[in-house]
Amino acid sequence: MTTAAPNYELLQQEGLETSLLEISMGPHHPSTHGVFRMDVKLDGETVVELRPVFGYLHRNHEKLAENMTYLSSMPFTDRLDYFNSMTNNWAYALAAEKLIEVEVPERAEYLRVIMAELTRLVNHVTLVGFFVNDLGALGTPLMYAFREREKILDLFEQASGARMMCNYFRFGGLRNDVPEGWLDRTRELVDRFPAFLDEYEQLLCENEIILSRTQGVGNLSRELAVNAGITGPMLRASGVNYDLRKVDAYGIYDRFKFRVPYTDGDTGDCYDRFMIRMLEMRESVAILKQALADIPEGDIIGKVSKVFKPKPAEAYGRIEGPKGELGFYLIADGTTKPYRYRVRPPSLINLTVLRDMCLGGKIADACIILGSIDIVLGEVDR
Amino acid sequence: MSILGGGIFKGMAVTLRNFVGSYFSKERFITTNEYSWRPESELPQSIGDYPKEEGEQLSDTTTVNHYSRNFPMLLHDTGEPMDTIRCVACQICERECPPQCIYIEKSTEKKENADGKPQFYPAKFDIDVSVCMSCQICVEVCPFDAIVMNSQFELSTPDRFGGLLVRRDDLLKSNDYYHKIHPQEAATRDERMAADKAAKEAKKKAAAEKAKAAAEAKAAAAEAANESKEDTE
Amino acid sequence: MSLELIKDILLATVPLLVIFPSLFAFTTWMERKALARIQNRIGPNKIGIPCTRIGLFGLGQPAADGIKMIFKEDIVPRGADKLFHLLAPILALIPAMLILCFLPLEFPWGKFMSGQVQAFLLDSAVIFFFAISGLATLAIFMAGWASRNKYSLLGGMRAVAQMVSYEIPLVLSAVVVVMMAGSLNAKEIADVQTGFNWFVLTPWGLAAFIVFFVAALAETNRSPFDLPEAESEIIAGYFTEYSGFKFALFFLGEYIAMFAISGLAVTLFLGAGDGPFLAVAPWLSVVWFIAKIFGLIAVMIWLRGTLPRLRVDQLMAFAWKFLLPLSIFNILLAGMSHHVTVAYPGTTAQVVTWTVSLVGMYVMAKGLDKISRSTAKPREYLYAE
Amino acid sequence: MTQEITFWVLAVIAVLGALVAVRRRNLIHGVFALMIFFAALAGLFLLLLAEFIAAVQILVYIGAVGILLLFAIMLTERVTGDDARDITSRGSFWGWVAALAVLVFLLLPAIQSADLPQTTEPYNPSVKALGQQMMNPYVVTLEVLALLLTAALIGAVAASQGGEKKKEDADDA
Repeated sequence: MTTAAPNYELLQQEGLETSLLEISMGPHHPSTHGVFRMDVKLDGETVVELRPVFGYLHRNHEKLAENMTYLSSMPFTDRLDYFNSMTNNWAYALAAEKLIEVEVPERAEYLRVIMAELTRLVNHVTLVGFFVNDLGALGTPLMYAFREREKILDLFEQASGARMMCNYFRFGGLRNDVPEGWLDRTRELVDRFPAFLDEYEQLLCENEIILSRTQGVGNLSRELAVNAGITGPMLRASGVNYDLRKVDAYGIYDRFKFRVPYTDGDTGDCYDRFMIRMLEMRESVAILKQALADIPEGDIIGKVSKVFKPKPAEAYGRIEGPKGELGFYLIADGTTKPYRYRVRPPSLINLTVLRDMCLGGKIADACIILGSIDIVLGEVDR
Repeated sequence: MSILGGGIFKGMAVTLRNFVGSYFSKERFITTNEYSWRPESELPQSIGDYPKEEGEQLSDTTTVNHYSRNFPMLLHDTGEPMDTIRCVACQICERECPPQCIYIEKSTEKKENADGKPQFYPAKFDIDVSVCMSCQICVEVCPFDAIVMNSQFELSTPDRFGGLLVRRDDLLKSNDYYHKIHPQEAATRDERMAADKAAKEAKKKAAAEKAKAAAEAKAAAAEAANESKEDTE
Repeated sequence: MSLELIKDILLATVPLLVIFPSLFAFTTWMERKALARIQNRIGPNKIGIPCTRIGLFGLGQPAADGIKMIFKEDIVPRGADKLFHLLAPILALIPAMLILCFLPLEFPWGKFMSGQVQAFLLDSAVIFFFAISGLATLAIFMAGWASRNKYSLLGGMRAVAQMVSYEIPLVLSAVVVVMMAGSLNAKEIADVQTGFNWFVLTPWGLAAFIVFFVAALAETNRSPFDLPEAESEIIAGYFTEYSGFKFALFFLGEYIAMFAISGLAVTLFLGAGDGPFLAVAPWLSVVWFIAKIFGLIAVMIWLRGTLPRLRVDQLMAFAWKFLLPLSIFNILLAGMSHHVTVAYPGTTAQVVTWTVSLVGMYVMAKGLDKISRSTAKPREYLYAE
Repeated sequence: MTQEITFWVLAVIAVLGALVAVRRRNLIHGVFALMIFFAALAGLFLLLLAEFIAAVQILVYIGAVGILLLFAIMLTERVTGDDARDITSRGSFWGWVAALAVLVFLLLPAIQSADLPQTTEPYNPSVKALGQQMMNPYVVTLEVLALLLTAALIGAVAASQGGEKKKEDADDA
């Protein structure tokens, strides 16, 4: 039940003439998660009109990639959604691997799953922190989230040499094997993570202020979600059971036993989006445990030359990124560079329903709705 | 709005536990000690311990982990840097560098390298710190193992025009230094290079032998032909 | 004006002007340290004695902050109302400092004074307290309006609405104590409670104390009621356009108001300076008083480290639909219990009234909660295999 | 002596505040000037040892009436106070004359009867006594007033609720 905006013409006919307050929230605003702007019109505190403005961070990502070799644009995919460089790498590698038809070694597949699920943990845990920060908590949940994120980023750094811009995946495998003892450290982290999640849930999930702030706010109906092309946790919070890890079973996801949390679609509000992410973390931990138990020894990368010329073809590689369906569409024309390179950014597409969710709510609601969509401006603007 | 559910008190119990716990367990803190692969005793304990010697850099002591990468460096083997430089100025890295931060000028004449072979060398090899994004693509595409990543991170400078452009002579580091900062990676790289070299030599040898055999066969054939010729004569 | 009177005035006011700002400095340090520990950080720890490496747990931090504040550039927006922009922080500080006089803080040197300058001896000290503390609202509105910034204006409007609303439960919960003590004089209210007869130890007193404390949080714009300065929504609210020393004055005013309202809570409910060992050393009452204030402030910090903030409409609903009926009902209960205990002295009557009061309060709170609350509760989720 | 100085200072502030309040075109400035007048008045009450009245003056007139005025102004278009000019009108001279005439007319009896009490006994009206007065002889008045205010409150709520309902009806239709 999307709250309809009040009929302002009607109000004015009745003589309750009020002047609207126009505010440009952003591009520099504490709760816009980057250089994003919302031009809002307020009636008192109620949002009457909202216009999202973005593009401040446009870096010409797609055109750049069309002018360099396939490998060279791998580090640029890190910078799309800079929280989840590992999954960005994977989606791009998946698309390019379809072009050149290369076999990925077993160990590399396992490590890819491990990296992707760790990335999902990083993304969800910080997102929840930021979301509660938008709700007005003084950074306490965010600090707890960042503590866990630091531990995972340490692991990323040990494996790939960088904490955020990992640039770790290669066509046909991974750049290098993980160092000695890395898997044990990861097992230890994964074993300890549920205890942290328990504490986090105890802190947040039953807090009455959070409940009353988020429930019934920013409702997104199943129809609108599907029509707008929403993907990821946001779609599942609106009651659609759709997860590419199950649908496509890319990589080796069909080997793991895990569940996909979703709602019955009655509400689809901020609380659902927040809770779906909390529950997904538990499932990620389950996948990680299985992957870490089964990982074999062996090669890390298939036979691929650094610079290659794929046959003219089209390929679309997509994965279930932490934010939704992340896809790379490549057209090869027989040279070392892609003819067309296109990103399907989940952040941007999920952002399109912002206005529909915010109208009629309070200005404080607009902030948390934006927070619950989970955007990263690097990916929105590209 | 309800305050009677007790969820707020649960949350307050969590924060209280963290408040008390932060005095007792170091694990709760955000910074982790796993950051460095070096033993804790070797690390500087506080900022006051640094620098111990003139010119010492923090990154020399804390260096971070096996795969840490911050900025490229050019490798040379044991000996005078310019005499044993591995780079042959083939300019592949310049072409492949995603942000285009490398500038190379090839030398006009050849010079002997560490193996004693005459090779070109870079007359100029500049990398712009402000543009480089530490992605390591140059390392991967280099066919000569001449460029690797340094973990040095103190690159700030008050000079914003000249200082941010690192020149060839500052980029040159010895292979021993590489072994010091990235022991594992350097060892595997050296092993692979040795193997490549051995394979190459074996190939060369095989090729030489083959050539020799072919020549011998040719000679034999010629001889045989001669003989047959002689026979026919 | 006689010399005696001037001496008395100085004796009565100078300690307040010295003690509370120093306590403010200490409290900022304490708050930062406690919040840091809650968030598993260390907090300020570097600044101690200048030119040495002695950190003193970062106790020098407030001084360093103060120096920084003074030397920062004072920026006034071009479109701002210059006069009001200047006056607002001053006006925010004055009432906060003024109401400190109404706290029954009996310094050891008080017995040398003639008594006519001690404001808490006024017959209507409590009313004065509320009257003057209400002036802070105006300062905040002034700041929000004068800055010529829409965020400031929103913050100012929020502040006015919030402070006016929460003043009512605040006053109504204090009424219970005034009824029981039969006086508006802060000193008399304190005297009634000596010997651990604290009002908080009665059912109606406890309920009134909780309502008072919640309303006090809202009055001083503390989390979870910090909407006027809600960072994630309206930047910094009414002091968005303030910098340098004007900002510091706002900050100081806010903390002093916090001390003052905690002091009033201590006076009304927690027995003012009452505590053990007073017979041995009467001067301890000041220590007890300030210790109790700090206890309340510690709870405020703890709440701030835990809770997110409410939304505007929820805030208003909470004040008008929950706290206000509850405090009115509490007055009723208190009056009833008073009359019953007067009419039937004895333990049985007391036990009965106490039980009735407690049960009544609980039922009332639950009922109000049912009526006004939304259906917010944890949900169940589905899983797809 | 001190009291006289205080009286004159407060009186001048009060008069100036009142003048600014009526003459400023900037509404917010006007309201704040009015509040200064109220505060000075509270000071005058204190000078007369009527501390309770002073407190109530601050509580009600500054804390409630003033805020109410500000709220009302926030609902108008004049909220930013751009046109901050003094009011001038052609008839102001006759206005002054009329105002002074009324003042003189009001003060005349006071000036004529010169037997104003020169000194008063130090009179200390306690709040308790005031409360007892209100609860005993004047209890009916008090209750009637309370009833009136409650009725007004309910009326206001009903009026606003009715508006809401009408809007909903219109929405449905």
